[in-house]
Amino acid sequence: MNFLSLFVLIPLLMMLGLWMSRDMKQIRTVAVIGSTLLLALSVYTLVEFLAERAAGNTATMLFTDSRMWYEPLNIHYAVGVDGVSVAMLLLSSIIVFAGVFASWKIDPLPKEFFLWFMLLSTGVFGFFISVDLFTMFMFYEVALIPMYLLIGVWGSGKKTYSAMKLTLMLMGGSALLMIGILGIYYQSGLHSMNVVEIAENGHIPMNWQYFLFPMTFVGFGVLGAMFPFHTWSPDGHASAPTAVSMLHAGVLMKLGGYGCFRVAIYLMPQAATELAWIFLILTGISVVYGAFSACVQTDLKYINAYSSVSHCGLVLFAILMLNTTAMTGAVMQMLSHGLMTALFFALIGMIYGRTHTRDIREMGGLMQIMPFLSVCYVIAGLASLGLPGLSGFVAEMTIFVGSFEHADIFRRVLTIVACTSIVITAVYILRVVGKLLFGAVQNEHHRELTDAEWWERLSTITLIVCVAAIGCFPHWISDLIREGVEPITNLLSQAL
Amino acid sequence: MEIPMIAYLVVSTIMFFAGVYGFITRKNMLAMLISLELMLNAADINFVVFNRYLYPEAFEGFFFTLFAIGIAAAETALAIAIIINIFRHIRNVEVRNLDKMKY
Amino acid sequence: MEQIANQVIFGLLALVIVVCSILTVTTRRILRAATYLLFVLFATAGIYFQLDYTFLGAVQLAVYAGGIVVLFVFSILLTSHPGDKSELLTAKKRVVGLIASIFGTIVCGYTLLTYPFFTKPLTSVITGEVDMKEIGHALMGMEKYQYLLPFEAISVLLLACIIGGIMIARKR
Amino acid sequence: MEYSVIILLLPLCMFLFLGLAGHKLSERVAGILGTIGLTVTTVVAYMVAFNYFTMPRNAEGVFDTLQPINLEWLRFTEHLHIDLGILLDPISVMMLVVITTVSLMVHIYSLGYMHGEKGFQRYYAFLSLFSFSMLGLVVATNIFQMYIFWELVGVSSYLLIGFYYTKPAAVSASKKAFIVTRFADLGFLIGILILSFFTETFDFQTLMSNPSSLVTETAGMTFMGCSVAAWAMALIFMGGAGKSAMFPLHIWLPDAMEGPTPVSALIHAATMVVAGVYLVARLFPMYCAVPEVLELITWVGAITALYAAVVACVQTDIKRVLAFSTISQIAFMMVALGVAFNTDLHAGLGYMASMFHLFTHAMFKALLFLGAGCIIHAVHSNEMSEMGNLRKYMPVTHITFLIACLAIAGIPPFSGFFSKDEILTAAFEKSAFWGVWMTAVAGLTAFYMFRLYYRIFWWSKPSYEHHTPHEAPMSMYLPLVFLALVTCVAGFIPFGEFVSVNGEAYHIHLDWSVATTSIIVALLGIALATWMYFSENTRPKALADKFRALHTAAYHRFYMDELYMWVTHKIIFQRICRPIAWFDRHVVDGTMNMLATVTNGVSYGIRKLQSGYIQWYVWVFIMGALLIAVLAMCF
Amino acid sequence: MDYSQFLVMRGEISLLVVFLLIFLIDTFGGQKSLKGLSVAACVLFGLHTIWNIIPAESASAFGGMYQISPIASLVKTVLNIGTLIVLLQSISWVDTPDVKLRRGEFYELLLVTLFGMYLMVSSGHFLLFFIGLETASLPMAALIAINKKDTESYEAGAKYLFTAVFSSALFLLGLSFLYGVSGTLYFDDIAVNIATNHTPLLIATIAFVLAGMGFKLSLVPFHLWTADVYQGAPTQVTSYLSVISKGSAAFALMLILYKVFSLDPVVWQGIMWALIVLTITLGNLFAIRQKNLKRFLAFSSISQAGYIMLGIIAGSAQGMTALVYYVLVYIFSNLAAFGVISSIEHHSGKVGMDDYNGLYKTNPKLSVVMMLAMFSLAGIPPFAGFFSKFFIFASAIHSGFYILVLIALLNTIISLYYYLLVVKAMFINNENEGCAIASFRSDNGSRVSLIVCVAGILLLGIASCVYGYFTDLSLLGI
Repeated sequence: MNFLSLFVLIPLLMMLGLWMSRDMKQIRTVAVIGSTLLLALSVYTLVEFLAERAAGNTATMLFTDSRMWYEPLNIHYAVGVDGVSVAMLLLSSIIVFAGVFASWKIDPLPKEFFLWFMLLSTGVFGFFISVDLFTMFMFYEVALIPMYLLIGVWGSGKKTYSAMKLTLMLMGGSALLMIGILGIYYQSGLHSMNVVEIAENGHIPMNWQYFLFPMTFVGFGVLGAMFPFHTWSPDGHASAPTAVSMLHAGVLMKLGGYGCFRVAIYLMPQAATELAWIFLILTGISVVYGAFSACVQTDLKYINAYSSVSHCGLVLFAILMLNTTAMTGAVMQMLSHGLMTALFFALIGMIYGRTHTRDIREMGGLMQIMPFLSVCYVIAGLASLGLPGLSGFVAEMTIFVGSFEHADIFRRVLTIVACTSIVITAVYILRVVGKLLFGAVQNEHHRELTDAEWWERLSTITLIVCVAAIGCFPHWISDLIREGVEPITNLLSQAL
Repeated sequence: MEIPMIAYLVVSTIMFFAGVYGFITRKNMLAMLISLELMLNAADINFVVFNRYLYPEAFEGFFFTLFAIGIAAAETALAIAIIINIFRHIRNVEVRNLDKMKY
Repeated sequence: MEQIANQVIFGLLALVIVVCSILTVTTRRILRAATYLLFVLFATAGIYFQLDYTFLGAVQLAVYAGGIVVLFVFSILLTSHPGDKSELLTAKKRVVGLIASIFGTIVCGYTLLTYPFFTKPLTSVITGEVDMKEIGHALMGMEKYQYLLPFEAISVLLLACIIGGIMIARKR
Repeated sequence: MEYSVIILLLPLCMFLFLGLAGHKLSERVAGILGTIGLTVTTVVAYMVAFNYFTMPRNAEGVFDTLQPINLEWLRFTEHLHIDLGILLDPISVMMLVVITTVSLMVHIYSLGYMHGEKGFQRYYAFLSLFSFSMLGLVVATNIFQMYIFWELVGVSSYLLIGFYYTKPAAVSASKKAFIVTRFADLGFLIGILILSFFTETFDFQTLMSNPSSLVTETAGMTFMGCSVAAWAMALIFMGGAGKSAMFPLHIWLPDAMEGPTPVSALIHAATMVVAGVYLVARLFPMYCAVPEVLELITWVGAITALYAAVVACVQTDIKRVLAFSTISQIAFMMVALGVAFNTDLHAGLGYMASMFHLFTHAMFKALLFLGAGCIIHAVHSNEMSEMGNLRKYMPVTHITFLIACLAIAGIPPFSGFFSKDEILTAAFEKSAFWGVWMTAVAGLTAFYMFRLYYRIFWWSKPSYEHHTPHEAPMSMYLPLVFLALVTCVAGFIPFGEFVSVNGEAYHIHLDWSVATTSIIVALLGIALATWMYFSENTRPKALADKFRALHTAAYHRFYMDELYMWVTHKIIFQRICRPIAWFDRHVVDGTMNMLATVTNGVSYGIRKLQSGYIQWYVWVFIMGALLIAVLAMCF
Repeated sequence: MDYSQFLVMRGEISLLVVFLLIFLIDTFGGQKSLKGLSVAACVLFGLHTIWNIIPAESASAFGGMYQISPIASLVKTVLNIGTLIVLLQSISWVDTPDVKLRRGEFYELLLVTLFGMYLMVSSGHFLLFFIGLETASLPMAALIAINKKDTESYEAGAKYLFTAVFSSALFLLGLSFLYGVSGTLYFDDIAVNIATNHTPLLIATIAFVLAGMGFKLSLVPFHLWTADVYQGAPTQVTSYLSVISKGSAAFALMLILYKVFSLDPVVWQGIMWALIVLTITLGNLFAIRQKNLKRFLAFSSISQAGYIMLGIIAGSAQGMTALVYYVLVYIFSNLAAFGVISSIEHHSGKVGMDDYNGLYKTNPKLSVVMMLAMFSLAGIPPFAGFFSKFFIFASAIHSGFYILVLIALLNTIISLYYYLLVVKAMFINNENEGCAIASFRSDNGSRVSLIVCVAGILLLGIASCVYGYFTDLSLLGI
């Protein structure tokens, strides 16, 4: 058992602890200790990882551990991390940490809430540490299903509809995914579920790749909110409780991108090269389409959800560009979007918790009433529209530079189209900021509202610090990710 | 000239599907059961005929028929018990009364 | 001569079976249906006799005609007044039944008629009826083509049906 | 000169400190702290400038380009990486001086002007942020660093314009400013992408070492009829045009006047808006490699200059007049760059002139804005109709304002005369057409500036019932005086010695034929203004009635805003965003919902299958079996 | 005469011993001993289960009429476990006044049907198989109608019986054709004799045999009785019917197809392909609208049968393993659901889905069990249902049925929908005003059974040894 398994173990132990807790105080204690431990663990992983790399270990995956699980199918419980997964683990633990504080006063049924929340986290962490297709897929689904209850019980608005839609659409994606995974398993000729092994030694016949690549890519793409399979996102996010939106938009949607990257492209580089254009068009549409849709929404969460569609579209878009720079950018964008969208949702949740409305037409001038939250919102907005010094900028620039490395006119034009999203993003972000925070106070009752409490401050500040850290000092994270991306691009260049 | 085997088969087939017709159309549960006997009987004839004409070395069809007759008796008995039970409750044995559960 | 007699007898039996089968399922009087069934069963027993399976014919008569039909008659008398006619079938129901049965007849007839059976002449293998001793051995033996196990098994089945039947039919 | 890093770090630290802890400090402490910070920065900048220009020239008679610091910030590929560093060459050093000077003046001035405003600390934090970004922009060692700071100045501008965030006008102005410049930056970004892809570098020095690399790399490649190199450079220019408010991307600047006046002075007059000019100057050798883009720049500049000047003549809001004047003056600089060429010192006169004008304009325009700030401070209005005869109440402001007006009108010996004269000379060098055009614009400049001047300080005395205007406090007029002094003497700086197209020393000499013409034209403009506005009369109104159409159009800025409004609201918002949102809800999502509805409907429709009748069940049973048999036989 | 051959039938013998003991207690025991009958039945059956837990060696007796293999013996154990759970769940139910009179018969009939299933699973001759089939279905009709005063119960009994005898008549016709084609009824001999036969008669035979088995498995279009019977039968019987009867039939069908029609699988694979698609889809479509939970689970079990068939169509040892494993998991999941339903029905008489609104507030433990069962049925990890689904899909994919698996997977979305409806009712909906199910403590038998089920749901997937063990056994041959 190497220490990576702790990522799964800690949430599970937390669930046990939560199950035994009697009152709110104990629940909070368990949640805080657990999420802090996770955060510490991911930082430890990062440090160890960097040390190991510095010591010259060039294996694709580090800290690997593989235990036979299902021998007849050669399924292993196999863990291991590369730069990309380390980054993702870091992201997840940060957001879980922030999420715990954002749901400090969750009501009703706090115990159950945290139990489900931790099950969700288990899935997320498990997914990122797995290198076995089966375990990966299993954790993927583990992460999906708690969403239903989390939204259904603790959500708001038309929560049952949204929860059902979200769950069913994501399950639809995972149905395709299962075909893809099984197909890969049986066609690679290796009798192995290990991702690295299949990538390095497997030979999936070309005609099968044509079938399996779209399956896998769309399967993960649904979770990555790829057009036209994104419609679960606005409703789902709008109805979800704060911490769940945070974790879902922040981390869960990244599972899609990560999966496309780790499974679809890594294992089927030839098909990826040949079929990329179809999905480039779709994701390109996502990018612009999401941004345009966000411009006319009036519900804060819808705006952010569509913005997520746009940004996550950019992730997939960049992944499909299939070169080191763009893919690095994609992963950075995952990180960046994860953090800032979590920040957004946290803030929206906090504002909603006070004003009980998310309609921007019914609010205004919040800057005068809750300056802390408003300033944080502005920062989140600036991060979202790609202000240098915050994380969005470095990610987007890496993507654009990377995407532009292609010599063909098709990809260039698409890149330029995608670039326009930075303008549209500015439009809708500033529209919200202008209506919501600035101007005169719309509703006089709002004047009695209070600013953030300490747990809310802690939650948001954590995220802001991370957003700024990535934005100001991008090189270490970029190097970390690049190192994880390179094996894949090497395979791609062999495929060409 | 011997009687061709197929003649027996045709007879049994007609008998079987007459039973099917009865089973589907009769309203009285007992009549349905009677139709059912026709069907079982038809299958029995097939066994016997195949045994006699094609594989007379062993008596598989023969014994199958023997046992099938026994089973038919058993199921008739059980069915009649159930029908009697129904009759006790609703005072008739019309099958269309059994439609409480649907959709 | 014997052949012709056989053919005539078969023709008669076949006619009885076909006609009575159809009458069984079409007559409106339930007691008549039971009676027609009895004729069919007799005719079937006749066929068994004709095929030299006299033991089987006897069982057919005893169990079916003697046992089952009597059971039917009793329960018919129990559940309805003699002479009751059931009302006419709706056309729809009749058509539906006809579709199924004619379709089935065609399918089965087609498959049977097209199948290349290699019939052996009846007389060439065994003549006369099956030896009762042989039947007894087969019924009680444990080798291949012997049926001790099914015999035991059906006993359990019959016991269960008795239990079930009693349970359902008794008053309490 | 590693210590030059202080220039960047100090404002950044000030920003972080004031931003995070500002609200804990008192107003006074925060303001003074910010000012001290910037004073130190200014001193350091002057030291850098002094040290740099006293450095011996190298063998080619050029000041060495220095990179005291250059750190890799983000690596994209082997060749492409964003560095953060400091690049010192004549124009960046000159810009350092300009920015720190104006910024310091504004800091001091704001102590008085912003006194008592809510969010005073925040204001100083933003000022520091802006100073940091702008300084970072000018010392950028590579084009991506420039882009980074370019965005940062955009944001600080956004924050400062929207400083009065409770005022809807300010909020929408800030939004407009940001989005319009963002749109321009899109071009900039794409330009960078193209440029960097072909030249495989972001670094200015590498680019300058072989300015034609882009052209050679993209030889033969065209897109929509123009060469790719031209596209790249034109797109980069688009970024500059957006920041520098060139026509038709100028619309944000007049609205930006909603911000506090010192901010307008700093950002929207002296520093940020000249970033576009600076960008073109920075990449000038590369522009020379694609002359068609230079042509474009000239045209854009010339049209903007004329347009803005015409509009300025009829505006009634004094800050707007100044804003259009700024646009017009920046366009002068652009034209100067457009008509220049880097073959030799002579052909490159426009380059030097442009930089020179940038320098002088920064000073006198800041002066004008600060002066306007004093006036607004005194009368609590921006409208000309509320003013008049103010010379009595505000003598210092009056004098300094007059000096600035003379400078911008191009009357010797004030600084504007010298720089503008060089520009006109350069324009005439290129062709008489441009010379005449620009001279005409210069005349217009003199006219509208003096219209403004007379309208504020002379005209007639309106009734100042509620309060009597009074001179501004010392913290406000001291900067005015200082800038006025600079304006008086700056023209005599031998600017060409420091900055020229290829770095060699260039001795400025006046071309008297051009100078005379321009002075005469300027005087004519002033005379006309005097005739119309010296004292209250009906001549302006009569003229306006006579040229009603022109006047109305000009007053409405030739309906450019309306056009934009129409495009953004009617086309983009109503015709694109709404349909897309509708499509998303009703078609894409509708399809998903329809799947569910159809499934449910089918489920409802087939419920009769489960009819509850045994005989039906059996019928299905037997038909199923038979059909399966038949189908299996068929296949 | 070699009576030692009976020793091969260890499982059947011990089951009959249990049956006889109960029969004796029932017949001759006093009132007092009858009270302990339910517990005695559980204990005796538990002993029987343990006695047979070690799988038998492959063996053949009675001239090939009876055949046992490790995997068949394992299936019996699986059925035993399921039956034991059902027995546990019925402890309190058989003591209700209505059923009290007939509890002896209940256990006897139950055990006899199980005996019939044993025969189906390990027969090598169609006669024995047919007797097993009838033994499994005729007493079942009596069981279904055991609540004979209840309209729904006798209606269900009649429906079941009539459909059963009809299907067995058709099955018999098919068998007679098969006999005509092959000349024998021994599985192994038939397989040899029909090896290269492709005539319409054989195809019709296969169709009729599949129809006969399809009735037991409730495959569409032979499924129409299912919902009514499940609804009408007493819950305990329904649960028995839905898991044990179905599981045994699935294995028996596989046995026939693998042993008898193994040499030319194309025909039956084609038929199965269509049946699976129909079964899964129609089962799901009907399940969506159901409001009665028993009826709802009936349709759910129809679609589950479709998934089980995926293991058969694979036609490999892997498919066999997956099938048995699936059945095991299905037993635990479905019995957990039925356990909750019967518990609630026992205490409040409610079986409607709307009655379950807000159940979590009053009976949190039961709702959690129900939720786990639903998730497991829907195939959500980390519960066992996910693993069984995955393996069964894997086996089908391995044999190349990509499109079929895709259709099945898309159907899982619909199934997830209705399983979530139950979860939604319990956790999300607000309780009905005034008529919410009151909080109660279920009896010990149900508690034990539910704990066993939950343990199964939680552990079967994680503990890979189970699947590995199944694989080892199935590789030893059928």
